[in-house]
Amino acid sequence: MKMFQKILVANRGEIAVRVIRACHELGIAAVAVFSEVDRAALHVQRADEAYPIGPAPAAESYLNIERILDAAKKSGADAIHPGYGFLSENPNFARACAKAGFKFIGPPPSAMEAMGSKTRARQNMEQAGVPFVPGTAKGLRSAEEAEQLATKLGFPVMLKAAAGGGGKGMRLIDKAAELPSAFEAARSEASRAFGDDEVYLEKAIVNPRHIEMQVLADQHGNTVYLGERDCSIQRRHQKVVEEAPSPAVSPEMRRRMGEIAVRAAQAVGYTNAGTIEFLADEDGNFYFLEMNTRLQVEHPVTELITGLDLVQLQIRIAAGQPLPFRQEDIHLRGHAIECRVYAEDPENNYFPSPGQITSLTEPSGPGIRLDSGIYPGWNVPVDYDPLLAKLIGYAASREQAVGRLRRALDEYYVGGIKTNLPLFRHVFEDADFLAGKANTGFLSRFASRPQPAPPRREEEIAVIGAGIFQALTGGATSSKNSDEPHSGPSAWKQSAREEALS
Amino acid sequence: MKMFQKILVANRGEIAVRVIRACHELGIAAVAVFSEVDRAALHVQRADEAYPIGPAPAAESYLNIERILDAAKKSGADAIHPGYGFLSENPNFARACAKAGFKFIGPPPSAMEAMGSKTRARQNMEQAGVPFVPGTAKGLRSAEEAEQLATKLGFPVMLKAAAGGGGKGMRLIDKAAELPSAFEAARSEASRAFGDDEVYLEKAIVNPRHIEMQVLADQHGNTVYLGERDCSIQRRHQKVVEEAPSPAVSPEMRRRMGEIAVRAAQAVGYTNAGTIEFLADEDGNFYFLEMNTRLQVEHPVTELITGLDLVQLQIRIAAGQPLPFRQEDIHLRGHAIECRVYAEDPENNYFPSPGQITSLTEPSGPGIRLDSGIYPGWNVPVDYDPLLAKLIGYAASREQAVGRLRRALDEYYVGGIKTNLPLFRHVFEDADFLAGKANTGFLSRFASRPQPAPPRREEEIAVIGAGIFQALTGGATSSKNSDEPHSGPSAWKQSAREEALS
Amino acid sequence: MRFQVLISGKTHELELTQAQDAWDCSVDGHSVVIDVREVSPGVLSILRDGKSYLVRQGPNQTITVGEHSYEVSIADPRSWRSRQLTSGSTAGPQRLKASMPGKVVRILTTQGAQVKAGQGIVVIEAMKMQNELRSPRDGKISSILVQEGKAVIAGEVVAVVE
Amino acid sequence: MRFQVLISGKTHELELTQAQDAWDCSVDGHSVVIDVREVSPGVLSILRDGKSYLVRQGPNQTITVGEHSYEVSIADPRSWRSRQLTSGSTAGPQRLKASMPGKVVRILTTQGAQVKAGQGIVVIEAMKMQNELRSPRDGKISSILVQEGKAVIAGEVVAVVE
Repeated sequence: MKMFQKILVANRGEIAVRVIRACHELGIAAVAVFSEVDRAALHVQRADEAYPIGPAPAAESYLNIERILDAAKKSGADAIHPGYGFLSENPNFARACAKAGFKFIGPPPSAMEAMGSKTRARQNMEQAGVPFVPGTAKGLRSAEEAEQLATKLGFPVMLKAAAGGGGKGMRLIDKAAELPSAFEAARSEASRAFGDDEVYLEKAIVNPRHIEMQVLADQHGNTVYLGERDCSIQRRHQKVVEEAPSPAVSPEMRRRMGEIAVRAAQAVGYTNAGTIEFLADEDGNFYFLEMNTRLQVEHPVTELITGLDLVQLQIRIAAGQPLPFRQEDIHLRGHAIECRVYAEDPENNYFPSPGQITSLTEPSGPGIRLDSGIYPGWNVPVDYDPLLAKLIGYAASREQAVGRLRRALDEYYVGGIKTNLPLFRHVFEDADFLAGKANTGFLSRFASRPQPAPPRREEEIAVIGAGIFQALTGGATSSKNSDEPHSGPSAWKQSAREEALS
Repeated sequence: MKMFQKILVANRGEIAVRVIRACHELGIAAVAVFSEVDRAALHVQRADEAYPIGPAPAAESYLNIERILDAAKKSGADAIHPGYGFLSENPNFARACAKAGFKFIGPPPSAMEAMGSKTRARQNMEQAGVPFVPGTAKGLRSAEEAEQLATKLGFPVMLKAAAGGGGKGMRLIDKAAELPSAFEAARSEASRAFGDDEVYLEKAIVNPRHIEMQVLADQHGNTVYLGERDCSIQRRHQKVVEEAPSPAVSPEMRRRMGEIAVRAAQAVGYTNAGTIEFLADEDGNFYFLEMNTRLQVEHPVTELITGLDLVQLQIRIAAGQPLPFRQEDIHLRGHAIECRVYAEDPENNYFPSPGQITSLTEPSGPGIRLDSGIYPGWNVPVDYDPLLAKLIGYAASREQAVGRLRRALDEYYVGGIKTNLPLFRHVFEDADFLAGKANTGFLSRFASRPQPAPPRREEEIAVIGAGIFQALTGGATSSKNSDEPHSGPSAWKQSAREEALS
Repeated sequence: MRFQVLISGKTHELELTQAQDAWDCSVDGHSVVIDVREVSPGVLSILRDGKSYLVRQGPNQTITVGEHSYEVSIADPRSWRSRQLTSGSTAGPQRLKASMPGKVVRILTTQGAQVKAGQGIVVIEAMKMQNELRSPRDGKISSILVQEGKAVIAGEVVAVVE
Repeated sequence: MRFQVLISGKTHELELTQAQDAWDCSVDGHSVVIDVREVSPGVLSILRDGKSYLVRQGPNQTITVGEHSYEVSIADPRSWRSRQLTSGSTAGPQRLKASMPGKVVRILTTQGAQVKAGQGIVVIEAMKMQNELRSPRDGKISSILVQEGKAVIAGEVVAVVE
């Protein structure tokens, strides 16, 4: 099969820029699509062609299959890369692409479907010998049944809503005495939240890590794994820091996990890039969570330790080329850590902070990779997720990679909007993180620890600097509106899990 | 020995920034020094401390040992990193540092001296069994003697001035008949240029490549080589594009060259980072040129293929730490190519182009490293060499690295001054370069080839854009002064070889 | 020039005199010797006793020194007095304000309704996250100032509870 | 608005009409449909038939489209005629000009001296490179306008040969 001449990128932000770069590096023209608020976005500037696809709301633009295919037809593209999020895991989109004559750069729709539904995925994976958290996948009839089973599994156990997601209807149970009341509470919560009171039981994984395995499969029967990523550092189920390799994975565990991931992919006829997510306990046991049938946000850490380009390989695989290496050719070298830079305010409960970027200094230099979707002057829209850029540090050792990220964070400045950059500075000074001990509870425990106060002398410099700026701009008096009390307490919840980045 | 707490960087520009980054990554404070025109330079902004060391001319600031040591004392630094150029290969500076109580991050002064003089270096290297271009190192008495020797060596041969340098007094001789008149011409040219008419004869290397080998030696007797760099693409003896590994070096040749380089370093008691430069012919023979007893400009390509940080290792070695690896632990992976971005005008004979940078867009993303010393608003001074930044592409293969550089060049924009960025675009489309066939004559032959004309449609867009900018800025009429003929023809020569970057 | 600069809850007296390229400077009465250069618009390089600081001016009176950001209020003494008087009026009707820019996706109550402290009033969505604005106290919703689908800016009053 | 735009040796007639966010545009009489956005000061994103162009304005009438730079002269028709008359006066005394900014490191002749075409007159140094300015013709040095050590800017007249 011939290599593509032109690829349409059905996405926005940093990942659209990332895919456009891969196209250009392969000598392929890249086509952008944009919603009304994205006319001036970086991916539009970087593409060879760009077409409007509708108003700001994603449902009317980036999720609108018809408009995206119209743009593809207008441009004469021969393939479509979906990025992550939006339509990337939608088998109907993959089918519509094929029907309209565009190669979809991703797995076959059948594999997406086999992994897309929880129950079908579990069935397929159990047949392939993929380990699951011990428990019942089916509903419990009574508290007594739950107690019997829990005793067999061993405490602690977790009650979960069958229809669930997002923590609703979930209960951690440490001993048998807690079961009866927890069973009733979970059922009624599940009923209220999902209109379905079915609950089931799993062994609770204490201090779990979120570890995922990258696989790559061509259309000629070759499937390889490229090592794991540790994505344990999350906030509100959103990954914040990822690294490869995981400090908790031995070469032997990596091999086992990799071989199981390859089996899982093969069991559903998978091709292209995919990721199997696992939950790992402190003893090195790991259990299947789900498969992401697309490129991951955090793919760069794998690229850095393998020396490969996953997006270029995705394109080659979709064009029908065989993988240019075998499992034994893949050697991991060094350590890579990624920081997801979000437009959010760490001093205000990590609220979103869209708006105009008035000033921007980006880090570079040895061992620093920046995959960014912003530029000075860009107005970060309120309509999409808050990921601005990914800062990735790579070095021979984990300690050295952390050192590089620390100095890169010192160089990084985003003016005009708030970002979570200060959070990373604190994470990279944390003893637990440095010891490689961070699990999925890290950030919530971390937030409550006191942060070091800035040095006194810097404060005096800030006072002087403020005065000089005032003097330079003509001494006009300005003041901050602080005459109003803050609004009442507020609570956050995550919307639309379908669009969540993982 | 304890790790340093604070290091003074006795340099400016991109290399000062590079060294400051390494310090910060190791948790070491960095001290900058600056001349009067460098007060606002990037290295001053990035350092923890900064001290003025005098007026713009290098002789009164960056080459002034006393002032640099004064700054070191004021800051309380415990070590000094010289970068490249300026005082980096000056054994008197290394001694003065030691005497004033500062650790000099580089080789011992004795090793610098053993390699600093051509004749002493040749003596030491011949003893160590390092290959030299066949010929006489001593002067020839007559054209007859020259002819006898030339016949023994085989034509073509090269006549060289013993006191020489920079091509003066050099003559390439293809056959015996040319020798008598060439001998007299070379003698009289040498006499005029150097006040010394001694000339000698060497076998001429046809289409040579400039290949150099990186070595690293600790203070505990361990010396390793880190592979070669191919620096054949030069203009006026100034390197422009470098890569690692060399397309002309086999693993066997690399091993031989590396072992010889290690022997050379050990022969003079070398420690820290150093580079042995060789001339290589088309048959894989190579001959010693000189040793650079310091960090090279082009060290990043070696860092990318080895995964190591040479500046961090320099600091560790100077602090007395043993190398954390042995020769067999060093594995080369992938391919790296560096572009030296100079402030020079490719459309005007590559004349220097200092001045203010009014706008700057820097490339980043997968496989791109940028070591830069500039920022938007910086006024590039007329007083120092024209290196602005180094753009380095890294990927699994040479072809892929070229692809990455091509797209990075498309992203790169420096406004306000002229740069040689357009040159790289042409180099990376050249068939000889892509075939890995570029030797030291590449750029001079390359310059005479026709460059592709820009597309017609872009010209129309430029016309429209010019009008819109005019309209946006209020429609004020402006015109370019083109009413004067150009000045007479002009010729270039390189000044001060001591300060030349290589 | 004299300024009063409020930072981290404290007010400092700043006196600045521009002397050619340099600034003479005193903070709370003690003299500070600095060397200042504006390296780009809104960015100062300040050297003090050899220490190098990069100082950036952001929007909303934010001053960043190195990696630390400060919210700063600055005033000349004339206007200072008057501003201090305006702060801290907590009595009377409570205005419920948007904590960040976004779109109103749901209104959970109606004008005139009785609400309890902590009860959700309006849900705002931005960047795929939803923020429920809750009543700061028991009371009555005297007005709702937004409609579903409307865009709001940070600090905009969306409802009043009295 | 109407402009005459000189680029790559050719003059084009450009007509622009701003209509809200869009520009109506014609070049040499044929209409061109474009969508323009100023994404940052001095940077335009232009879409034409779906093709995406990034257009940057540099100093000295430089316009960059993607990776290609063009020197552009632009004028409205009134001033255009007069400027064309001033070009190309090659007769009379020849003024020797610095090809780039730098410092005068050596003066190789004296006022009143006879020189040959190609003979070195002044050496300028910038960024560690030396540039020898040579006489464009046989003649007499009627004046030398710089001293050793003096800084010159690009295009500055350093000597006159007649």
